[in-house]
Amino acid sequence: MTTMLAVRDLHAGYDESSVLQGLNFELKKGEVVCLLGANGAGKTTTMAVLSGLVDASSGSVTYDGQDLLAMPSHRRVEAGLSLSPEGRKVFPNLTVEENLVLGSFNSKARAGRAARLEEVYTLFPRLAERRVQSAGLMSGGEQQMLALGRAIMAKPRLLLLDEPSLGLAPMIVQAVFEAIRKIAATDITIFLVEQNTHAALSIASRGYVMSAGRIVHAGSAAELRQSPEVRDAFIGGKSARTIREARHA
Amino acid sequence: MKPTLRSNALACLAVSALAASSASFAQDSIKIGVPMELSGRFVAYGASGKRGAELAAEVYGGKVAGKKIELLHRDIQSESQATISVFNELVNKEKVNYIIGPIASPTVAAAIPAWRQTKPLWIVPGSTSTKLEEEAGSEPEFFHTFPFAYHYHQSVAAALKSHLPPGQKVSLVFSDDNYGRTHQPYAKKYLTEAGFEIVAEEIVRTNAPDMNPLLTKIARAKPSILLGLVQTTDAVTLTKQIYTRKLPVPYLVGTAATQLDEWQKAVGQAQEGWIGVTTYLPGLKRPGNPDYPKLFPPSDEWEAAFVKKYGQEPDFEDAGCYVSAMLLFLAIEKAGGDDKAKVVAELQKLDVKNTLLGDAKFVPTPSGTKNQAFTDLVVFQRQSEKNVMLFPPGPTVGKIKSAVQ
Amino acid sequence: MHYIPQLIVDALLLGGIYTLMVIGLALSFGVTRVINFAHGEAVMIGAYGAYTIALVSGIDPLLALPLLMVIGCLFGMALFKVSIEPVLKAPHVNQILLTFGIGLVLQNAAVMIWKADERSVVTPYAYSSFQFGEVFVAGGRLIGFGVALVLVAALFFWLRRTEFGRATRALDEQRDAAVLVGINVKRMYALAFGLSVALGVATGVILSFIGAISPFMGFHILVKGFAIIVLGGLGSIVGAVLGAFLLAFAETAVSYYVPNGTGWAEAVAFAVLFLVLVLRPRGIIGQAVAD
Amino acid sequence: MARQSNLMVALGVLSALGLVASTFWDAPQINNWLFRVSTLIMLATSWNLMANAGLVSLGHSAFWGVGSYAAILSANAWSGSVLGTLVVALLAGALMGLIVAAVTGGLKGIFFAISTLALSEGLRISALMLPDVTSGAVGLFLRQDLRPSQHTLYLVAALAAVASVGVAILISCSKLQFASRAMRDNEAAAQMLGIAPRRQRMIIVAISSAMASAAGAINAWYGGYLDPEVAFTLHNTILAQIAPILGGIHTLAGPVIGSFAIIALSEGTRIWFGNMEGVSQMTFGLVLVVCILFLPRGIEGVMHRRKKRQATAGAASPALATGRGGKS
Repeated sequence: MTTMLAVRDLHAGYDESSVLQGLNFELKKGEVVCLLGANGAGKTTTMAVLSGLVDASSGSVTYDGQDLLAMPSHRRVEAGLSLSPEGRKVFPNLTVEENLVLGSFNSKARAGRAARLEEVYTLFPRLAERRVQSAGLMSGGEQQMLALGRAIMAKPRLLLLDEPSLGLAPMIVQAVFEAIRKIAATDITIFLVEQNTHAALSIASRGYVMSAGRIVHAGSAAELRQSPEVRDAFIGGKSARTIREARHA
Repeated sequence: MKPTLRSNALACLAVSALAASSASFAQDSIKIGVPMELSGRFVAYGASGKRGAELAAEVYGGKVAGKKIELLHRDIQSESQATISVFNELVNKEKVNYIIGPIASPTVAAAIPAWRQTKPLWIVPGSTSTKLEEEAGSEPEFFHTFPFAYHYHQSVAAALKSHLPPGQKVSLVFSDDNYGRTHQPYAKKYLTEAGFEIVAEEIVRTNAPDMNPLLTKIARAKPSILLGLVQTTDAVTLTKQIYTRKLPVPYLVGTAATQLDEWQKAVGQAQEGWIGVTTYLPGLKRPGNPDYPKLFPPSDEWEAAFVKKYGQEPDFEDAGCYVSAMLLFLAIEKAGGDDKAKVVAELQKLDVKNTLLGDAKFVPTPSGTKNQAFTDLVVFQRQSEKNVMLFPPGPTVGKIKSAVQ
Repeated sequence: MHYIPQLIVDALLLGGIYTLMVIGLALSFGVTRVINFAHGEAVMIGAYGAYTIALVSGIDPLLALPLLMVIGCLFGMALFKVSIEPVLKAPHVNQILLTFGIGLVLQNAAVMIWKADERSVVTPYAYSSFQFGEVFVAGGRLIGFGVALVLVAALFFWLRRTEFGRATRALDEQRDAAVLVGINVKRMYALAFGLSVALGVATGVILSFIGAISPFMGFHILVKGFAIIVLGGLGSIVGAVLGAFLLAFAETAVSYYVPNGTGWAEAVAFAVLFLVLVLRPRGIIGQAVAD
Repeated sequence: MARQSNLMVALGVLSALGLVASTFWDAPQINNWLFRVSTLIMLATSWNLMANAGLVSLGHSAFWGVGSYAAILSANAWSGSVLGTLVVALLAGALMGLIVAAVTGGLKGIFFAISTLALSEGLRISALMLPDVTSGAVGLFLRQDLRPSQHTLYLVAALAAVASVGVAILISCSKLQFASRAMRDNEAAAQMLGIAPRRQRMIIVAISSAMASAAGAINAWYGGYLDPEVAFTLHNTILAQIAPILGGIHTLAGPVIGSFAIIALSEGTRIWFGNMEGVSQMTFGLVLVVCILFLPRGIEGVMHRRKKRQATAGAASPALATGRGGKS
């Protein structure tokens, strides 16, 4: 398996507070990998840096042999990197279909748009029913499906999912993860950020644990399920202390 | 507060650099301040004024009473603070004895208090505002070479009276700016005295995008004369809207814009029948003054020279400032040098026939201005894109026409 | 003594002109969140453009309209790239002052190129009119109204049915998500700004034969334009159109029924705006606007 | 740090004394410029006070204009003195500020800005349409017999400018400053900290408005002539914000530096480029554009940055964080 994404010594943050402090990890083509960690560990910032919403201050990211950090956001989407963001961020006053169509705004994805739209509707029949409804009027679960669908519309080769289960009822979480499993069955690489460790590890083949802006542990899904670091990361005691220390450094 | 001192020092440097650069060099010259509206909303007036004064100095030969004429052109930016700064500079720093300008009523008004500090001889070739007369008219150093509002309306009323039967109904349209507010009471007064009846008075905001509502109201009052006391943009809008809606008013009078080339071009065929009133019109073929053939040639010769130099027809401000500056040079010459009191006396005594604006002689007005010249106004009508004289009476006077076919 | 039918006609025609003045402003604010203090100067340049073309070649302003809009759009995009893009992240006041400075430059450039004289284009249709019983309709203004309708319809079509239009709306609603679907934000900003300048230019072309052109015509239009887009709900185009007609009705009604009404009309406009802001700060169409 | 700030205080006091002392120097043109600088310092400081609390005003010409009319009308009616009418203008300004703050309630950002713009235009039109009160567009002159010497006015302006900066310094040391910062950054959070935004806002707007009114009043005495265009010109609104932004927004020194820079710039362009129609204001516009593009944090920001670079590496950044331009 070839390397799809390689992150080396990545630093990033907002204003004067630095969030990522030397991040290192790798994804291989076709994998499903999850990134676990407590609140404030830097997971969402990682996603934001990968998608270009936040600039890195140092380090390198190689995507498919190219220097990702040198590419503006829209080029990254064209190159097949697509993020379904935390909190869904659908376009509230646009219809469901307009949201999905916008997903394939990038020039590489416009061809075959109709076919992919049908795929998404097959994956999420709920969205097909609500085609002409304003996205803002839908339930949280439906919006999550829309965000996922929109990300798929971009014709991704690497799909980044940021907390797809956040704030959803358990039943809906199941449905969403079922869909992610189906997506994973195609040859799309998936990188998943989750707090719901159980659900994440159920579909990922391996994972990383993050704390205070660094990877503190890595392993296969089975290993991580047993690992004390995973527990630590979620109880948060250790990581919170680390963050404080980091800020005072 | 950290960088205050250093930047203050920088600022002080900048200020002193400014002061140094604006200091004058010429020693043996007569300095004449020419503060004009060279930018901002009155720039059209100020630009004319500057041209007029410039041309006068050139024609006069650049020297007066053996000294170089030094015109201190200043931009007052059509704005009161800059006007005050300029007057302070001219009066206190340059210590000029003579000032010509500015032109627009609001800028002239703003200049009065600053002028009063040392009261140099001040020729105002503009402003019809009677507020100016109230404030500065009684000062002996103040010379007004432009008519006041009441001069306009005396002429208009007399012209209309001489051409139309009595009992006409008049409606007034006036703007809420200095011009409209100043003229409206005098228009009312002199038209009423001439036996006309005012049936409608409508105020209009400057830059109003739509005047149709007031035209509808005016149409209901069925006047036979409409008097527009509005300037520039508003004059164009008013004319266009009157023409478009075929307002059934036979006699249309515009006191501010009808004589202007720009207005005539802007409204095209809508100018037909409009009656105007002004101090000077190109093409009037006024005779020159044989005593000063170079300074005051016949008007068509002067116009040709002007067109040659500036590539455009002169307007009433070009002519007004030209003549005003010329009179000042003559007075300085007669006084024999740079002596303000003498020049004031000479200017008051001056009597030059047949300048571009008619006979130049300063006389007092009944309402208190000591030195007033050029109150002769011509009233004319635009007929087939030409000016037809209506007033004053004389051999060239034509017949008034109705604008309604 | 009833003025109602004429009042309605006058207000509708005035509303058309106001609509033209504000849709561009609403578009650029909605997308880029930059308050463009130079929009009035775009109108002014458009008017002078139409005037110059008519003077030099005799081409009618309405025929020159599409060409001038294209030039305006390109000019707007270039201006955006050079001057506004660098201050996108700066505070609002910086942007206000920057665009004000640009407006001042354009205004005085116009003084230098065209002199400060009043100008206007004289066309036959500008002086045409129709009489329906008591009611009179001015031809030039009717054309202005028609152009406003066409441009608003075209703008809506563009926003709803085209790839870039949809992207514009997306950007207006959710900037981050728009980035995530691969929209090149800066290019869209430039495009929206260019289109808003093009709409301003179109306004100028219409005003070139309805009213008078001068280098200083822009600022006055701008202030009223602000009143209208805030009245309608900042950044909402539907709101801006509603605001334009609401204001036109209020002003015309005041002109007809209040003594000295034409003088007070504009004060009423600002009073209405003040009231709306206080009672319903988000305007008639309450679109959520962050800050 | 302490030694340095003492030095700064000394420098500030020195510049203030310098400004006041300059009025006794007989150099008419420089006096005139410094007068304009002084009134602009008041206007800019006043604008900056509101900006510090997150209130971007586009209506400072309204406050300026109300102060101008209050001064001239009261002077003419009761033969008032400069100081007497200054008090009238301060009261009128404060009252108006209170009304504005009360009426605009929770409006923020662009909504507040546009509402103040509407207020200022509304007042201008009212002044035009109520000639019985204001003399309308025909204008209003200060009675000649009341006019003090130019030097009195120079002195009053310089003292008032120093006093305005003094008020700003007092506020910056008081609880009001905390409240302002909190309101600018996040009103909800301010509320949780026990700050009553409504009341603080009224106080700040009233102080700011009174300050701008006083500037208008002094200027009206100096000019001796008023009409609605002079009093309520949007020019002042624009100047009120150019100065702090050029100098450095949200700082104490910014409006002062900016006022000097603006008068130097506008008078410089007028004198050097004033002979051709339109050129002076065009140059002014160009310089403005260039400054905003290349000095986003103003002159103060540049100096501050240089200071910071000079400071030894690793030292904690100075507590003068007020120079930061807000992000939006």
